[in-house]
Amino acid sequence: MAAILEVTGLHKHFGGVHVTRDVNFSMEEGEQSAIIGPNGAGKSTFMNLLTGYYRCDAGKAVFEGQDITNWPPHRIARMGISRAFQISSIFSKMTVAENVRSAVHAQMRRSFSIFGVAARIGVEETGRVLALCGLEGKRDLIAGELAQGDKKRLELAIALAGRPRLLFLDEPTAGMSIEEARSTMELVDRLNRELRLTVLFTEHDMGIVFNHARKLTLMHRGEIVVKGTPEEVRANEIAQKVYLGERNA
Amino acid sequence: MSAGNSNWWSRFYARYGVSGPAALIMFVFFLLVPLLPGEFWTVVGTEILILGLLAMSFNLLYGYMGQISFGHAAFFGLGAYATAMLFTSLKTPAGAIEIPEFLLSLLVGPPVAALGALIVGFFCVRLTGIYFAMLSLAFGELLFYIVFSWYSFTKGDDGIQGLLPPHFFQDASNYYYLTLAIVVAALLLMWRITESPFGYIMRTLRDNQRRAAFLGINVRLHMLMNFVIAGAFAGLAGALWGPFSRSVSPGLLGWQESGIAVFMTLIGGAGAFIGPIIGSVIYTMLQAVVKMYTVYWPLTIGTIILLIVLFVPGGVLGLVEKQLKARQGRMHDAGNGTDET
Amino acid sequence: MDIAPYALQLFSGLSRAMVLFLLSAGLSLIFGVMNILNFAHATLWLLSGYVTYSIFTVLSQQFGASPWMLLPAIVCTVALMSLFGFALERFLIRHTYTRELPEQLLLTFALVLILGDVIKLIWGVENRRINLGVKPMEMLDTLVNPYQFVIIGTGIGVAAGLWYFLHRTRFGKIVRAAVYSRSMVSALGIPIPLIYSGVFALGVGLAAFAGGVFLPLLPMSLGVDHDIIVQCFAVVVIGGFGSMFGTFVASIIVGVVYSFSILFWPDGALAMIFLILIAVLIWRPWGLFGTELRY
Amino acid sequence: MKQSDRKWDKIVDELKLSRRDFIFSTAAAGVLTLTPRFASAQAGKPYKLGVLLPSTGTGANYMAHAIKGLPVAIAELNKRGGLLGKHQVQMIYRDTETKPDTGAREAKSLILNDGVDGIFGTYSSAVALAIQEIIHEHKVLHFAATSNSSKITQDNYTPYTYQFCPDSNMQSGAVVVAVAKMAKKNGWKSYVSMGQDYEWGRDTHKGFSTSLAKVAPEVKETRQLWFKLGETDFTSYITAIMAAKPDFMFGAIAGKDAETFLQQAGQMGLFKRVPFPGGLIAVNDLKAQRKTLPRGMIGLARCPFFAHLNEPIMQAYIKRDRAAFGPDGYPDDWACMYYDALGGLEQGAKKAGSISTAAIVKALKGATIDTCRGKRAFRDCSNQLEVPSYVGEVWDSPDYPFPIYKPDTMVVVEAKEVWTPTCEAVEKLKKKRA
Repeated sequence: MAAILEVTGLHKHFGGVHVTRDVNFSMEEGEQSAIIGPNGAGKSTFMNLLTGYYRCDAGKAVFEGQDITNWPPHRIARMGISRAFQISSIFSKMTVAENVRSAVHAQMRRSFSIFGVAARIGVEETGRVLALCGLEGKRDLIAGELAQGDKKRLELAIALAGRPRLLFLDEPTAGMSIEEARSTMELVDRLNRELRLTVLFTEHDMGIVFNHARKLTLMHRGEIVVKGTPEEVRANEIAQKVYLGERNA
Repeated sequence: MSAGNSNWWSRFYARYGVSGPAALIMFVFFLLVPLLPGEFWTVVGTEILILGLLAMSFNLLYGYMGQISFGHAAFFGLGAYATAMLFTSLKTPAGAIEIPEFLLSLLVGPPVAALGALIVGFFCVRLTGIYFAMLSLAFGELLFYIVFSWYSFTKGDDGIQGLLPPHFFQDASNYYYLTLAIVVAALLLMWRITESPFGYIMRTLRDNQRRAAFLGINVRLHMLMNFVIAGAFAGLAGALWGPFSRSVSPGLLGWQESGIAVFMTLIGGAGAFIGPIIGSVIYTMLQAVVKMYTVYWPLTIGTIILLIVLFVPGGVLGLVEKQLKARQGRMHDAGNGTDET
Repeated sequence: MDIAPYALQLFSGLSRAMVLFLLSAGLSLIFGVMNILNFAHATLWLLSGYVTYSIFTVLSQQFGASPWMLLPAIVCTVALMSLFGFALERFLIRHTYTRELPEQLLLTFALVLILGDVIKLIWGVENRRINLGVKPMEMLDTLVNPYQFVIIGTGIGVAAGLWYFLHRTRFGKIVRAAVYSRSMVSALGIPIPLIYSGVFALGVGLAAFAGGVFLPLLPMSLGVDHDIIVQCFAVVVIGGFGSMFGTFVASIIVGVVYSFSILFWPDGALAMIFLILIAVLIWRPWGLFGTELRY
Repeated sequence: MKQSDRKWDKIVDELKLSRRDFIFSTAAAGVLTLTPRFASAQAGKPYKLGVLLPSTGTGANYMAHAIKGLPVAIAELNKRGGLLGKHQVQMIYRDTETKPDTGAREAKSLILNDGVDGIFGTYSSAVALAIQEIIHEHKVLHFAATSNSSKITQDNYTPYTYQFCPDSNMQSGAVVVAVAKMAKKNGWKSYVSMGQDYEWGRDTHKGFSTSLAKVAPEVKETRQLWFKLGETDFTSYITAIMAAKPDFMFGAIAGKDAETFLQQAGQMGLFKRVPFPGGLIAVNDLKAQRKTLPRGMIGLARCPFFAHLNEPIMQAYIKRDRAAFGPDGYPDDWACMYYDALGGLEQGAKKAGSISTAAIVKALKGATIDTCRGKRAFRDCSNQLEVPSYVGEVWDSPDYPFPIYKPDTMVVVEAKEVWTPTCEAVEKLKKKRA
């Protein structure tokens, strides 16, 4: 099966500090995998590089055969790459429905429409995404006033409204209750299964990682240490030393 | 009866927020202004409308896009000068102007201002926050300086006089109704824009630019478009100002004039669509009255702004809205919340 | 080629630069630490000039006229205005830290209007000036005002003093740390509010000092503050937010460029300043010596 | 200054104004919005007079004396019964802030809300031009006495405006007369010009350089310097002037900028190297800079009291103002010209036998009136009062606590020598008014 994302030799440094170093990485369509690693390993930087938030110093990223290296975020997003942030990054003064609706408008390329009536465009799609994320009951609440777990779900909803083919999730369950985390990850699984959405997420909770990722990538000090199935990673000696060992001991 | 009434009211309120009823009340009030005794309040009313339109256009940047421009009056001034120059060249040899030519000269203000906004905005939209404010201030001052110094073209510090509208519009009431019609049309258009997908994209930029970019929004291009739209409306206000004041001068482009738009917006409330107009009503009326009694107008308005910043952060409409929400919350427990705010 | 005119223009440019630096130093400090752009800075400076004038006049009446009376007058003014600055921060500015940027700007803008009228109420519209009786002195085949050496010396002295304060004293180091990370400073157990009050008082004190130092050169008159604050903003922005060194360098750039513009393109002297400002904002919005991280 | 303030308090008490009213409307600035409270025996309809002068902006310090002096002059007029002996004059003061828009707005407010019959003002020419549009439209009498751009009476002519001040061309013409003489005497060949970068500065400079080129073509201008209004640091300009080593300099500088420039240039010894003939040095400058003004400097004035000490009207002004504002309270040029405007109003009403604007405008057309500068006529075609300009040498007089112009060398340049020579030329300049 063809790789949906192909990253080669990705390099980024801030001042003298190398935050990612010669990263080679690929994902196949329909894959659901996780990046793990201790704090400061370069996971978030890696996502920021792939979504255009940072410019990389060297290397190449190819998505669906298109070289997207150093494209601005909005063009990458339009290619079908979406992301949800670790610290929920929503439009806090707008209502939940407006948050999702605007994301839908962006996806529909209606963002420049100045004479259309926002409340009548993309209504169905908005409703569907809200329902999918279990936010229907909260559609008229101001986003900034939601509980932490709801904010994360809205974060996910906004990302999904873009109808992505590749979805990055940065710690999707941080700040959620166990119950919320479970239902959120079930949703992710469903999207992956039913829509063949390619998902890459980072996570601290090893239980979630091993239950929901079919492939794991371990990063440490900006470099990829191990790549493989959960079992392979679990068995890896370096992995145990740098990360798993400390955690699961 | 009363239940139906409250139902109608809550639906109306849900659709338009506090702006709806406020706009209705004000519209009726504005229609009646020329019936007040004496021409004076009609003149003040015209000023309220024109400066209100300027403040409304400023609020497209501030309230909807989240950026504060201290150079917004530059586009007000550009519009005023464009109109004034065309006006002057369309005058008959006898020094008068006919109605069609007059209306034509009004039309030239918005596009010229929009062109200026396109050039200035191209640079400004690269920045946000304090940097946006500073760059807009620097450009505004530069434009002021150009108009001030380019004597052969703009008549420099002298300004341009003799902008006496056609005979029909010399009557204060007629000019007032002309202004009212244009401003109401502009506000309806603005309402349409703020309720469009584009308007909501602006709100996303206000709340979180980075997030918006990851939705596929070209942040700078959208900001630029909004900057140009706001500039065009400011230019329209400027176009109306010249014939109202019978003259234009470079001060119209200065940062202190921009400050007035900021004041009005803040007093009325940036959160509600109609807030800046309410601000204009309060600011302009206060100015007209206070100046009759004392030269210490800066002290008066300064103190008012101080109190508003400290105690009424949402402006007057923000306060009203808060009160209404609290009452509504007490009346119905849950159920139909508001769609728009 | 006769070099003297250029040397002279450089000298007057430096004098202008130090005037700008003295005025902008407090503005830059307050902005760097507190992230507040104080529109009222020049108005506080103007108020200080009037206060120095009044104290100087009273002292001269009490103890006989002497140019040296200016020194105690400046000391008193700086003390009074610093206290005033402390109170301003405590009772007004403090309430806007959690607010949005425009509201902070408007609060200080309201102060411009209020203080301007307060000056008018107390001192009236007539200009206030003092005469130290300084005689011009010969330099490079022309005459200069010896007081300009005082201005240049004071500017460099204040720059050195601020450098010493920010890099060698405990409070100064804390202030510098606060520029980069508020959370770090509060984690050290130092009360941030106190630092803010202190920094604001210090900034206003610097403005007061500048007001006193310029009094012999410039008649104090209403409205000067409006004209000068925009130039101060330009200096602070060009130098870089939070960088005192940047403010110093930017003052010299603006002062010298202005001075030479007068020689070569007098009509465009002020436009030059705005062009530099616009270029810097487009090319390096965080300023020549500012920190990109805060942008 | 302190003393005069105290005297002023006394005046106010005498005017039977309550202290609270005074504070409210004027405070220490002596800025007035007041109506006199004398009940007249045979009271006719009161005459409402709007006064539009800045108490904010560059011109505020120049206008301070006129603003506090006019109510005193009006009170005196009202004691005599007012206009035509029966119409009390009510003064309504508004601040123009030296901004054309504010000026236009306040003019409208005065006309439409307060219903004034006439307006005095203002300082800035740009504001005056903006106000003229309003007064012409509403047919309100307008007496100008400070703003002196020649456009006010020529390009922007309206029959409702009367000018009590020599216009900018007349003033620079007067300087040219003096400078040409001095250039011949001293063999001057080159000069540097410096001016405020706005209409009045440019206009004045143009008037000077074109007429000097005609009178003394051998004198060349080697450099022009323009500075923005409100400049606070002239050091770089002064070094640039010195570097050019001209024989003399010409300046078009007024208001607080003039004060700043003279102070800084004096301290830098500019005038020891470069004579500065013909800069505006009005009585208020002589008073405010009594210690620092270089003696022997050649200044230009518009209506200095010491030039007309023999005129009974001038004597009356001086007496009244010194009584009101203390021994130092000599009226400055600006105050004198506004008093003349008030006198003009009184005489105009008398000639017309009415206080209606139409009647007064008609009666004053080409009329001769008594002023503190003697009997003067209005020019038919422009309503410009035929007043002279004064060029003289700053000199310590034994009679005053401040310097004046040296009487034996003072040149009084009459209007006819320097104004736009013919009425045809003036007519050509007038724009069409609808």
